[in-house]
Amino acid sequence: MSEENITLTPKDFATDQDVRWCPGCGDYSILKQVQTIMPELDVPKEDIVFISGIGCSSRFPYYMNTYGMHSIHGRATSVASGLKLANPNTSVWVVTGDGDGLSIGGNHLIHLLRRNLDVNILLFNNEIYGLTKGQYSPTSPVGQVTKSSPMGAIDHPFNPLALALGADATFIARTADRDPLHQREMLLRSHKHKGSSFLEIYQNCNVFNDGAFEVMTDKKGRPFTTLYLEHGKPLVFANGEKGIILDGLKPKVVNLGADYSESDLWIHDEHDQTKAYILTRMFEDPQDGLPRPFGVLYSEERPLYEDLLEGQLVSAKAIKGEGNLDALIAGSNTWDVK
Amino acid sequence: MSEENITLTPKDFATDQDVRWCPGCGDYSILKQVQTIMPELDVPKEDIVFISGIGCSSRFPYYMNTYGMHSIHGRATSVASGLKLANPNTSVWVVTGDGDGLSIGGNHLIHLLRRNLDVNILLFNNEIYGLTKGQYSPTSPVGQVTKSSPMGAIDHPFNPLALALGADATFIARTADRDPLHQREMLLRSHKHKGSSFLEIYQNCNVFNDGAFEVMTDKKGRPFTTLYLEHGKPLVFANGEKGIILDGLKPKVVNLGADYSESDLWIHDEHDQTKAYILTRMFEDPQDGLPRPFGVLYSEERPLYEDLLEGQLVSAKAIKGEGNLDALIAGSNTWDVK
Amino acid sequence: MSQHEVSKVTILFSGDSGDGIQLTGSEFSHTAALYGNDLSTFPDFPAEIRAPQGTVAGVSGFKLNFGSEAIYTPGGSVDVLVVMNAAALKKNLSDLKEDGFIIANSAGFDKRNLKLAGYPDDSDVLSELRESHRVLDLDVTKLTREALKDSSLGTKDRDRSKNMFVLGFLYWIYGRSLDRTTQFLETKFAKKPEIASANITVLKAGYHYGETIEASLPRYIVKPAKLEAGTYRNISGNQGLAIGLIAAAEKSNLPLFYGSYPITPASDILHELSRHKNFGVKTFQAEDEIAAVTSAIGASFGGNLGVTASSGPGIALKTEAIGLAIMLELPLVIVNVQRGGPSTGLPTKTEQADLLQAVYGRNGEAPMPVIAAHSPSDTFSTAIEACKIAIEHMTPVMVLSDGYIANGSEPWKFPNAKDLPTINPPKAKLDGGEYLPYQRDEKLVRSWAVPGEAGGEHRVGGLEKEENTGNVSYDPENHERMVKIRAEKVQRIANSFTPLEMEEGETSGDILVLGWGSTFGAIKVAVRELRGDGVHVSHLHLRHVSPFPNDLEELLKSFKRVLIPEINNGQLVKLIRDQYLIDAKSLCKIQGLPFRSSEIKAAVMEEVRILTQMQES
Amino acid sequence: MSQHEVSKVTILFSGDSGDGIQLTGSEFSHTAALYGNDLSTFPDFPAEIRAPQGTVAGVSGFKLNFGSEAIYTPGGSVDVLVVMNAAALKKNLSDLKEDGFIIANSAGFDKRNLKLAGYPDDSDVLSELRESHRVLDLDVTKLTREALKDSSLGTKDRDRSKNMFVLGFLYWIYGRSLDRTTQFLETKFAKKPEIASANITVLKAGYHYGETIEASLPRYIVKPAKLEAGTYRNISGNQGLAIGLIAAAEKSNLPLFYGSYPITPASDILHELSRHKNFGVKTFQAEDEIAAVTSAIGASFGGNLGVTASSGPGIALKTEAIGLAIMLELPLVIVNVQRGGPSTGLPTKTEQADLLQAVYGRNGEAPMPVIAAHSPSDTFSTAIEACKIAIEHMTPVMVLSDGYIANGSEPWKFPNAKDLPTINPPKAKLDGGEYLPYQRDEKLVRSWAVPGEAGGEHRVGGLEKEENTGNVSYDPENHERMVKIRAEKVQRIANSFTPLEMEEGETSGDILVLGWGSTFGAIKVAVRELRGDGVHVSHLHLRHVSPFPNDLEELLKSFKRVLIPEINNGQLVKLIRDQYLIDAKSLCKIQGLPFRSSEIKAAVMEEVRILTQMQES
Ligand SMILES: Cc1ncc(C[n+]2csc(CCOP(=O)(O)OP(=O)(O)O)c2C)c(N)n1
Ligand SMILES: Cc1ncc(C[n+]2csc(CCOP(=O)(O)OP(=O)(O)O)c2C)c(N)n1
Ligand code: SF4
Ligand code: SF4
Ligand SMILES: [Mg+2]
Ligand SMILES: [Mg+2]
Repeated sequence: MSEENITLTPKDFATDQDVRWCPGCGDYSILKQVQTIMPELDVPKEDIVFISGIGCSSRFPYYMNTYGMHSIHGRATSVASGLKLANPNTSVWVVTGDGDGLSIGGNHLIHLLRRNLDVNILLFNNEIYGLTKGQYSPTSPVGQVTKSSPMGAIDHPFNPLALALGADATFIARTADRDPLHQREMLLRSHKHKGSSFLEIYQNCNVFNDGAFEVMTDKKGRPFTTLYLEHGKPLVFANGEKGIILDGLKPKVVNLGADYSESDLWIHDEHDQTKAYILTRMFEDPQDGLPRPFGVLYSEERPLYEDLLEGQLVSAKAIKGEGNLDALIAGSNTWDVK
Repeated sequence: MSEENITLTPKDFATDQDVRWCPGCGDYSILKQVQTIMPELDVPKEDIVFISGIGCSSRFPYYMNTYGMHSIHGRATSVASGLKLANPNTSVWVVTGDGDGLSIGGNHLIHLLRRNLDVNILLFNNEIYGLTKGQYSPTSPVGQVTKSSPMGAIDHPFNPLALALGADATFIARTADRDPLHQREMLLRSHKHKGSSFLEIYQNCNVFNDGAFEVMTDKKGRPFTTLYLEHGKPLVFANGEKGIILDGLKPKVVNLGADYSESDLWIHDEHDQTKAYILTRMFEDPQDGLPRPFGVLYSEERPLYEDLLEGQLVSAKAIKGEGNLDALIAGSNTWDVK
Repeated sequence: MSQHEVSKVTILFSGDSGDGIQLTGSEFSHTAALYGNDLSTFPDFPAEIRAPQGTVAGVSGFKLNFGSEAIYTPGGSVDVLVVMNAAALKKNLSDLKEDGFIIANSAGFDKRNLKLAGYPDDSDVLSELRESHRVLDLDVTKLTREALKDSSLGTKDRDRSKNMFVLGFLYWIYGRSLDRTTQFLETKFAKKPEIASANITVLKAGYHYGETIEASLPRYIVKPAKLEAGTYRNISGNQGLAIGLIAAAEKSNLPLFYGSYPITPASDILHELSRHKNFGVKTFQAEDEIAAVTSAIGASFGGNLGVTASSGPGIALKTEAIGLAIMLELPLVIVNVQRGGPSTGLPTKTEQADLLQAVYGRNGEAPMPVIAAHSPSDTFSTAIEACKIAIEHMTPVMVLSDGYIANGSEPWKFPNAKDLPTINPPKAKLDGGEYLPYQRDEKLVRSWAVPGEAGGEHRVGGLEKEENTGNVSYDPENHERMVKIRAEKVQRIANSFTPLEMEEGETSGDILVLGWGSTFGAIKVAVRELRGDGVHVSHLHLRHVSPFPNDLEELLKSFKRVLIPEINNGQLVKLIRDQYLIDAKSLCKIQGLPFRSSEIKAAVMEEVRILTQMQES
Repeated sequence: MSQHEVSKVTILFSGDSGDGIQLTGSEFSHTAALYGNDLSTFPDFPAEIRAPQGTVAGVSGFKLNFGSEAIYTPGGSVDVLVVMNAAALKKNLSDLKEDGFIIANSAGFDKRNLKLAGYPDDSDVLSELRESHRVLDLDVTKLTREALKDSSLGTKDRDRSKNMFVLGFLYWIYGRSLDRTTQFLETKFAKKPEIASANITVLKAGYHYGETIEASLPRYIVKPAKLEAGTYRNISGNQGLAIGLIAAAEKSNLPLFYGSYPITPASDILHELSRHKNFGVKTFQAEDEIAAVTSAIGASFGGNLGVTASSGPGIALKTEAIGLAIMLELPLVIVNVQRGGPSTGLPTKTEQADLLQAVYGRNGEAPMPVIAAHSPSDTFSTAIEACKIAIEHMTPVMVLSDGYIANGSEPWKFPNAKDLPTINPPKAKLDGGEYLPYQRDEKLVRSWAVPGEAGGEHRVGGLEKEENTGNVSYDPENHERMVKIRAEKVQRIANSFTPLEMEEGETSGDILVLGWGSTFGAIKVAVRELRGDGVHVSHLHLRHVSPFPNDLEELLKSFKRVLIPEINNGQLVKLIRDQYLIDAKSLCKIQGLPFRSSEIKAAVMEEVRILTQMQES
């Protein structure tokens, strides 16, 4: 099978259905990158499954020529859990939105993360409810004016990566729709991670929340507002002009050159959970000049839920022997009537 | 009203209903402490409301002679949100269990925490489903044998305080059923905190999970396994023999005396979120000799959701004037038919 | 040039989502209303937010039915079809009457548009069409550009006003004044006078174009309708519902708490309510539907009027909590703006298929009043009645609306606030005696003590409760008694209903058409017309679907045959058959679309045929 | 000393939760079964985990009905009431037959116990009782201690064996051997021989006590029943269900995936299944009921047999997802072990009040087969049939059980695995041609392609889908067609039902008692006894409550009157009246308790009276 797969191209992963997102929507770019990396996974096409909830982003499976389910709002993660347990051989991708995954579906998400099933979660964060035509979401900033918050949203938003870390996620990462190369790298990393991968993708909804990530995604500002993390590498940004040091527990921006060199900087260690925590918190307060980190903030190896379950099935068989239906039906206590 | 209240005693907060927990259940102690602090709140009895979900712990409201609701499983937090918004003058207490609050009710909990309504959440964590007679819960350790996990639970448990912190809680604290004085202090602190207070209470279920917190609650072991936090004070435990220092980002146990004095130790700062994160993680790995912290791990002032909402009502009235029903019904576009 | 007088006309404006169709339609409606016509409108959005331009999926429509007589529906088949591109024609042609008339923007029929619409790109669709229909094609794009040749606006901005050309042209056909739209444009673009003036120029150009090519076209006169005198406004179903809720809150002196999670087609209620914070309205966008309904329950426990709304999938999620509200006996209003199901179904389409869920869809014996609105403006009084029942009978109430009512609109002779019914919450009398939360009055209604009220401290919950005290009780007889009391309490609500009134026809006879909800207009029109033709048929429309009115049985049994049209696979008919053991017949349409009166007429005629046959044999 | 032969006896063992009541009851049952009696049992736990000792709330009960004839219920009124304390008497006395017999532990009637039970603490309850009933009081505590005076055990451990004294005494009364229980104790306490021997000593002491005081007591002979020859086991409803599910998985060659969230009284299914991992059973304790059902849907999509179970409140939460499964047309079995409602209701009590929810409780037109088990052992074949329908018809199926069936138990002549029905999943034939996921066979069933199967890649979802292709479709006619197809597909399942068979009586006549679910035993006994008395009454019991069997209508219409007893406020009766327009009468009991056959007999006799009156007039 995988032999055949070698000859597959991104086009083989497109369906014949018209893609129905608004022209200009960030979802197109993500679809393209996902289709692009598919042939590189070395997984037979028939073993790939896309599961989504409801939302603009959740239309995704219809456009992937793999197995797929457009389920119900908020439940992609729990559908995926059952699927993965039933059929551990599959490569399961969950596509969800900030509403689908963090509002109605928040609970299934954090439970999936703690259980650590080997599922790749792509959270399309556009900080808005797109499909229902523009209400604020759990990631919309305070003050955002939307159809349901004409005087500005008053809900303190989630920090999705901090939440995932708090739920003991084993892989958290961030990328953006406008950065196809980085996206591809992150998609591949998500795939490679054995365990639940939580990838937040900043996605522009040009109809209801255009420019939400402008500062972070436009060409000019980007070097100063974003930080690209690489394991083992110092935290450098602003085209190499600035770096970040850890002053006690506080990250601080420093200018490289006179006073600081790269060797003084915080070296990114994907496996340090406390550092990851600090990175997730480089988020709320743009005034402090800290850029927002992209890349893999944290990764950890932890036993897979499906392996543990499978292990119990195997050892149950080892201990009790393969199930015998007649013995089960009879139970341990029978008598005869003649 | 509060004048009358001065004369109230804990007994005034008991109802005539028989308390129906199992003899020996840790819930009794919590009930007692809660009834004890009530007169100290300086809140008229009729302004106090207890809201619970379903579970042994959730029977709590029936025993409190205040307003109360024993709602449905997992929804105490969302019921409480509506109540607090409707009636901001009330002192709202949510009583929930590890199943009620973290399994079925996990989503409402994290959303309440991020919104920061002024509600006091008491999570009775007994690491088991009591009322349904003993299945493992989202806080049960891996390997726990219960009715639904005869070969041991395989679910990596939540770290409730880390989860709450990840959800941007403004107050997180821990106490235990067997420590009435500390409990009382924490209950009062929860009450005083303006914002959502998340108090985890270790509670022994002597029928289905007896001794789950033995190491932390029994008299002999306790000094070595527990750490009592006080704002501005060094992290000392083991009857003053040991302390904790921060070695970079890692907490480390040191012996006080020869090499270390109290002034070398980590000084607890309730308002430092990163330190709080490290404290929440002093949890998983007993081998490293770190005690489990009790007390207020983190507190922060953030605007209250109900105040922000009220603010919008006030400014809407200021801008548009008090609503005029006739004008609303007519709208902006009318015509006459003669 | 001919000038026909007609009593009503149905126009369907259609084109690409970006063509300004909704604005064109609503402006025409306003002008018609001001002129004195009665009318009814219905928008038809594409399912996608922005479906690809030029495709059938991307077509936006606005249907308008206006007349010199009373109008009850946005109309069935279309008299005048306005199509801005080929896709609009493709989608809507089947809707056109045989002798209907097409106005087409020929610029929308170029190769690209034909292809996108799925026509062969070398076909001359409009010419072919002319063989069977009356077609007027005009190159709106070109005409607009010409009208604006002196404007300083860029091409894009100029082209954007092309809908005004069509509108102006239609104003000419129907002899309407441009005043209202001119004013509207001036206000709307007050800050961009250039755009305002361009639009007005094009509007006039369209009107004048009509005059110029006059000779070849029929003009219609639709005289003002004989409407009841008074002041009117236009109102959609979701708007009416929202302001009805605010009115009920005012009338009951309770703050309104609205806990909701967005869902099509109910979200607009949230949007509307969130704009009225100066009425003290608290809107809470919850994390999901369960939090929406439970926060509303918490709010009601706290002394507010708790309301929640959703559509099918969201209502399904609320059912457990509704059961709790039934046990708590607290006021709660749940609005279901129904849409096509099952599951996610057809989210942007209308349906009436959640009736049985409303009546029966809960665990245990959990009766709850269910009332249905029958038209956009009717939602206002339905909302008020629902709140009145919820508060005065201390019970959750389900309100059924649907996508058709929610998005449709019609003129409404609105009432004065002072004439609205008063609502009296059964507040507990806390006079020092013991407060028994489940003691009841003669309507079996308990009294309501609210946190903050000294002496009213009490506990409620979802476990079965002892009569009077409300304490938890596992006693077998008590449970049976409480189940019966809860059922009887809901049943007694029917005692306060006003007597049933026929919509059309006598209270007995051959055939009764029994409807509920948004089938109202189509049934009304059908029965009227049939009665005009001498058919012995009457129309009764149910607002109260649970409990049924006490006088329903007698009425039903006074007819030889009962026909129940529904936009579902037959649901009310099941309730009626069960309760009254009459062989009521079901007429179903399950297409995400409302009935046409012609469909109902045909079904009635079939009943007539059966009756005749029976009488002959 | 008298020796009566009786055909059946109902014993109720009752006492404090800590008194070992359940063990006593189940040991007596096992011994009776071995002896050859037919029997039926039902435990009655307190609602609290450990209610306070000595109180009425803390009373635990075990009801046993055994006989020399076929036994269908755990019995109505009690022949022999065993009470270990005053609270047990308080709770259960009303259940005793007029000529019933009480065996009381007098040590449980001291001042403290009387007070806790709510009797005046100076009353001599047992003496007063003697005036109206036959009472044997023995100081079990004292007698036990005496029997163990030589034991080295502490008082606490000694006292713990007092239930064995009572058991021994009852074995004497009914002339039963001590062998089975002696063996059981030896095995159970193999590692604590002292405790084993103490228990056996006390058991014997109880037996000998009977012999000693023999003169004053009646002894009963209950001969073996004429049971069908074969091998039997005892089985509870939840057990039967669990192993039925495993059997279905084996017979269909699909791994079983069970997604569940604990809830009374369904949790034991999870417990049972989680013990059988060696069958490849995957149990997943989800975070809530929504995750439970959606994980099961995901598992079915992945090619497993997805099953979920819950009770009322949890089923309510699953309704949205069930709608999805209906759209997806994937196999899914949803078990509802009903309990007292509404809301949290009476969680430890039984009820049948979720039937209408099962049939109608979803948004949109969402038909789904519903089948009901009628007794503890019947759950086994019900589970298999549910899985067979779900898999072979690609549909979710709802199984209704209830607390009474789930916790009750009875002897079961179990089948051989090889004789169980085979189950054939309609696997897609992926032969290189295009796979159309919504193409159907003559039963309207689509075929099933599973991730991992090359060439079967396809997408499913909750939006309405185009016929055959399954692509999203907003087409109006397609929607109507699909709604009708889904309905017809479920309807056609009835074509495979075996013809209806009467439980009792002829297929036509005066009165038909129509039942479903756990009312089975009570109806059966009532109708048998009435027929014995010459009443023209028959009994039909429905397993398939939706769709109804094709031959039901004719049967119903062959009776003059139809009576439908239900443990709810009348639900099946609504479905029957609607569908067949017959004036079926409802007999309701809503007390969290099963019917007694006497209640059904009385209702039938009332129907007889009405019939006679009708015939006379
Ligand atoms: C149970 C239920 N509740 C609500 C909805 C309506 N709904 C559909 S998508 C959506 C939110 C979409 O937001 P998001 O997940 O951020 O996706 P986006 O459209 O922004 O990609 C909502 C509220 C629904 N379909 N089902
Ligand atoms: C919707 C719903 N699902 C399941 C249940 C059953 N149930 C009641 S309490 C409970 C869990 C109790 O555990 P926890 O919250 O830890 O409380 P505890 O009894 O341990 O205090 C469950 C599963 C229910 N009542 N309602
Ligand atoms: S509404 Fe926003 S998110 Fe949705 S398709 Fe359009 S641009 Fe994309
Ligand atoms: S079961 Fe456990 S938690 Fe529940 S009342 Fe008993 S001891 Fe307490
Ligand atoms: Mg979004
Ligand atoms: Mg617990």
